[in-house]
Amino acid sequence: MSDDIYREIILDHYRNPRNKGKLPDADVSIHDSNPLCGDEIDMHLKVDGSTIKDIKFEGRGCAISQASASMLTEMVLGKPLTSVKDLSKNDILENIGLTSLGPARIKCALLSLKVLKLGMVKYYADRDPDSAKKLQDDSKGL
Amino acid sequence: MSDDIYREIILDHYRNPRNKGKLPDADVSIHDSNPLCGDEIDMHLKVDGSTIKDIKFEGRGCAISQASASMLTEMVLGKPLTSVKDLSKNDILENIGLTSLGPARIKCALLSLKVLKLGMVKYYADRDPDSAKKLQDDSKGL
Amino acid sequence: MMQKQGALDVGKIREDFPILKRKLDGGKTLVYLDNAATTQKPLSVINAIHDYYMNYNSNIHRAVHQLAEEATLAFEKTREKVAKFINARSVEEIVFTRNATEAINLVAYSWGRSNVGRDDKIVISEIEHHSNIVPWQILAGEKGAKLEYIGVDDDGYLKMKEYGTHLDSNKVKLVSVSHMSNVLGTIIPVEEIIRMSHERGIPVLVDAAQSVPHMQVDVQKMDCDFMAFSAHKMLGPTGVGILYVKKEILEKMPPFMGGGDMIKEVHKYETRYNDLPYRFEGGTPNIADVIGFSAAIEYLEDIGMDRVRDHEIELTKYAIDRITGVKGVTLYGPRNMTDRGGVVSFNIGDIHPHDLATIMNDHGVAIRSGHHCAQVLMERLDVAATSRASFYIYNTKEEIDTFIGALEEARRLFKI
Amino acid sequence: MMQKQGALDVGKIREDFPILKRKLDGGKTLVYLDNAATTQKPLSVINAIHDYYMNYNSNIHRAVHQLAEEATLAFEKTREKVAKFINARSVEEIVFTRNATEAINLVAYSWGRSNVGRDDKIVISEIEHHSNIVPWQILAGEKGAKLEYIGVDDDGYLKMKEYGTHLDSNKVKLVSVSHMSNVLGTIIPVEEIIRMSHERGIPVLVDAAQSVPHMQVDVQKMDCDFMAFSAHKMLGPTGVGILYVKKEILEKMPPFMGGGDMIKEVHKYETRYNDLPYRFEGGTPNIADVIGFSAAIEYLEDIGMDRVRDHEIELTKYAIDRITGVKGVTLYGPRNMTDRGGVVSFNIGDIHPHDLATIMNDHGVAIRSGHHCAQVLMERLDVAATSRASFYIYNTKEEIDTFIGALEEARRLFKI
Ligand SMILES: Cc1ncc(COP(=O)(O)O)c(C=O)c1O
Ligand SMILES: Cc1ncc(COP(=O)(O)O)c(C=O)c1O
Repeated sequence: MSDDIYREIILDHYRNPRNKGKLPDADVSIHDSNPLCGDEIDMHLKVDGSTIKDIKFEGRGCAISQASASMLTEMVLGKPLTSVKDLSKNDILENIGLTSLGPARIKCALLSLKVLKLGMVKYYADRDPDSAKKLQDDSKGL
Repeated sequence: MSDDIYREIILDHYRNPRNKGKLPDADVSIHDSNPLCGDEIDMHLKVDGSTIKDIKFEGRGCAISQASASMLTEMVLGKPLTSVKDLSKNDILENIGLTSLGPARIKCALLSLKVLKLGMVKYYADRDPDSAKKLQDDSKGL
Repeated sequence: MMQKQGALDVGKIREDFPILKRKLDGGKTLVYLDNAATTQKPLSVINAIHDYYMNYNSNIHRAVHQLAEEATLAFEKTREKVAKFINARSVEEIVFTRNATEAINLVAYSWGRSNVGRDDKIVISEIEHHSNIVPWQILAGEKGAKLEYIGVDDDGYLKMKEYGTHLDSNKVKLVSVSHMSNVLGTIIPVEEIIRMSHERGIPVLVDAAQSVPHMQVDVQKMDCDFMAFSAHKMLGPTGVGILYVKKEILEKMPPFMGGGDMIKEVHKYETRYNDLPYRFEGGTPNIADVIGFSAAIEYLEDIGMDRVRDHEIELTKYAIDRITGVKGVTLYGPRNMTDRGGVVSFNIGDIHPHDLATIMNDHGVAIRSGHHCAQVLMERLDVAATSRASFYIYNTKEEIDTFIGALEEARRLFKI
Repeated sequence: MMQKQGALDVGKIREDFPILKRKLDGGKTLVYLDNAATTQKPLSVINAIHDYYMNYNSNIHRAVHQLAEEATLAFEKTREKVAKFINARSVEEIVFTRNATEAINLVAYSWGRSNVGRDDKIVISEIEHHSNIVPWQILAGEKGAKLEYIGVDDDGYLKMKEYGTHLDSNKVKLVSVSHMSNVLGTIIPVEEIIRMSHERGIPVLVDAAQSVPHMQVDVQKMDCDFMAFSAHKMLGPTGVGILYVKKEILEKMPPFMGGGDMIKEVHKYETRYNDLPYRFEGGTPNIADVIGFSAAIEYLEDIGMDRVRDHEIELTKYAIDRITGVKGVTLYGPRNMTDRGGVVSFNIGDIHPHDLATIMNDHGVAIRSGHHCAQVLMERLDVAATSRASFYIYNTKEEIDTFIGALEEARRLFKI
């Protein structure tokens, strides 16, 4: 129910998003939107070796999609880029504390993960096409 | 029921159609088909003054449509062309003795009348456009 | 249509819509305020479909057995009812499609491809639904034609002066506008638009998806050349759209979908097409739902479209009065009731409409949130999305109270 | 799909089809032998539609309230079921249309207009339904392309040698053939046709309107590029067609109908289209009937398509055995049961099929008469029309006996 969804922490990330903005010297930038509701997320990544050295997002949309994006950037900053591959739906939903969303709202929560995975694929596609292909199959169904 | 429909006289006109064939020196010829079942009728008219001096039909289709065409030619031969205007659905159905046809089969019975009325309109359209227009409205709904 | 007197007996009407008694997951009773998206169906419509499948399901037009005759009659009876409902001159002017969208696309493909060429212009407006934008973008892209937009002013009205200026070009081949905005509720002065257009010999398509369900529409009086709407937005089943086209225009239009039923004679390399309107209905139609649509029209006729409109004005006025009392609300669209239909779009504080809809849902209230397939208008309003409550014959003031209660709850949660 | 054992329990199946108890005007019980035109619907399908309207009718995809979520889930579940039923690789390959006709037209408009040019060839066959002729005639006319026909031999088989010759031209851009003739019943060797075509890099559309309802069809095994069929011919509601397209082809196809749901972002002069398959589904879909179609697929899966096929072979064999015993009958189509489906076309003496159908109707027997939307084949057979009895899971040998009885009565009336 709404009381469980719109908790203090979600509203805080919604109103005070972390890592929000542009990243002029990004190594990869990617955009996607949720056609069903119009939520939009851009992810910008700076990669050092194979580590996510910096990450910023831009976006507009509901509290769930924006808070989720904000929390996701915190979650992966400083981690190896390939670790994005292993992030599951449930990791995200548990991280933001929303495990009982309906099918429509779940898409909001997962949009940023989808964009991040696309970004990872794109990063490798430009550099290492073979492994990119393997990574791609993985981001299906978000 | 079928016993009332497929009487001797219908089968006779179906198998031995009157006035069937071409009319090389026709003043007007017209063709139409019933899109629902594919019945086809061509009517050829020779008009003398304003009298139907000769009439022939060609066609293929069910017993009802072909017998009805055959009987219709007998009915109007020698009559004034404009009298075609006054022929109603019921005139035809009574003439062929089929007053209880369902909506699908009624179209078969009336196809020849429709073609004949179109022929009359066409005859006048080529000669007297104004009166043709008036006649046209009349052949609606067949 | 007979003029009915007095207010609707909403209590009695609600008995005909069993879904309105539905308890949702949280235990709350459904408050359905998403009628601009699709309306609920009365029992008479549900039963008509049921009856068809139980008793006389058959393919139509092409067979002589009794089921086929019954189904054909019922199917064509709907066409007569539709023609009468919008006062078309003849059933030949009524084409059944899948939905309003397909109706507009049919015009874009058939009429558009033979009448619009390079550098020609098609004039639409900023309030249009995507269904009345994208087909013209596709056509324009293919033909090298241009799309022009009549602007919307800050009160939600079309800029009619701008419209006059657009028409000054002799390149305009078609004007295509909504009769009522599905976001702002604005009722567009289509008669004036059509008059101005016709003075220059330009035909007009009216997207009546939001008007035919809610008010009396008379195509002869309006004098539009094309009109499109959907059965599912007026108590009818999903899967049925209606395209009205003036006969003299429809007669000249090339066919759209080729196939069964739309032909008279098919030969290997040529085909003689069928009479109107069948020429535009290729393949087995959505027989059951077209028949079901008959019952929907009957239901609306029994009430009387003027009373439908009056009821919606009353509800909309009440809703606007109450919602303007809620702190932080921004309302979109005209304030004058005679210029608007039963659609209320708004935003509240920084709550995103999807979050609001989720909170509403906890209270059983179904509203729509998002861009409402009108992103061009969203850009114009400079918002990503709005929330929208929309009303129909079975809605009540009590339901609006529940809606307002949920809105206050959202404010509390978001601390606005 | 699980392999089911043994013969169908037709008595039990008939209980699920209340219409089969219908008494017609003359007092006779319905004997429904017009299944190639449309089939009857089991209670589970009728009830699924009823349940949708009674309990969770809502527009889909774009809202977050509970009804919309439920309706969206049920709608998309059907897509999964369809994909599994024909063994598509993914739901992205399944597009819902109005009927098979619209599915073929979608290919002609979208794929055809971007892949077929002047002097190119499209190869179809003489057995095709108008739905698989007219769209290509229109396309060919527009583009200056040519239509070529694979001939039919006197036993009702495609002339495969001729087919090979057609393919020798490097101008062939598409082959489009029926999987099963709706007149002759011939099952076409589509796998061979596709193999030969693919050797030359030519894609193949299979019109499966008469095959998917009656036998196991596996699009991966068959390797067709496009496939079209209709829900209403396989226990499903009217108003739902299915287009299967290989993903790598569908991805490159431009949109067909512009409107809501098929877009990602609409701007004034440009649009980003939605992902597959939504890009091809403009406007509000036929939600109720797509959901109803789920129940039809479940029903067929429960029986098992191999058993459906076996039952039809048995009935067809019986019907052909009996009908060849009737004086004056001319039968069309292959005699070998493994090459044909449950469709029996014939003529008797000089009785026109419409007259025969009228007489049949007196006996409660619903058969189809006419050109069956296959006039090119009628020209080839040199007949104006045929009569056609066609069978499905609920038909019995007793019903075929009634049909034969009516045929004898027709002989008597017409003195043949
Ligand atoms: C103004 C307007 N036009 C067109 C449509 C499209 O209707 P449909 O989705 O039934 O094709 C809608 C509804 O969604 C609408 O509100
Ligand atoms: C072989 C074949 N193709 C196509 C169709 C067209 O199907 P629909 O009318 O459902 O579009 C039919 C049925 O009428 C058919 O038998």
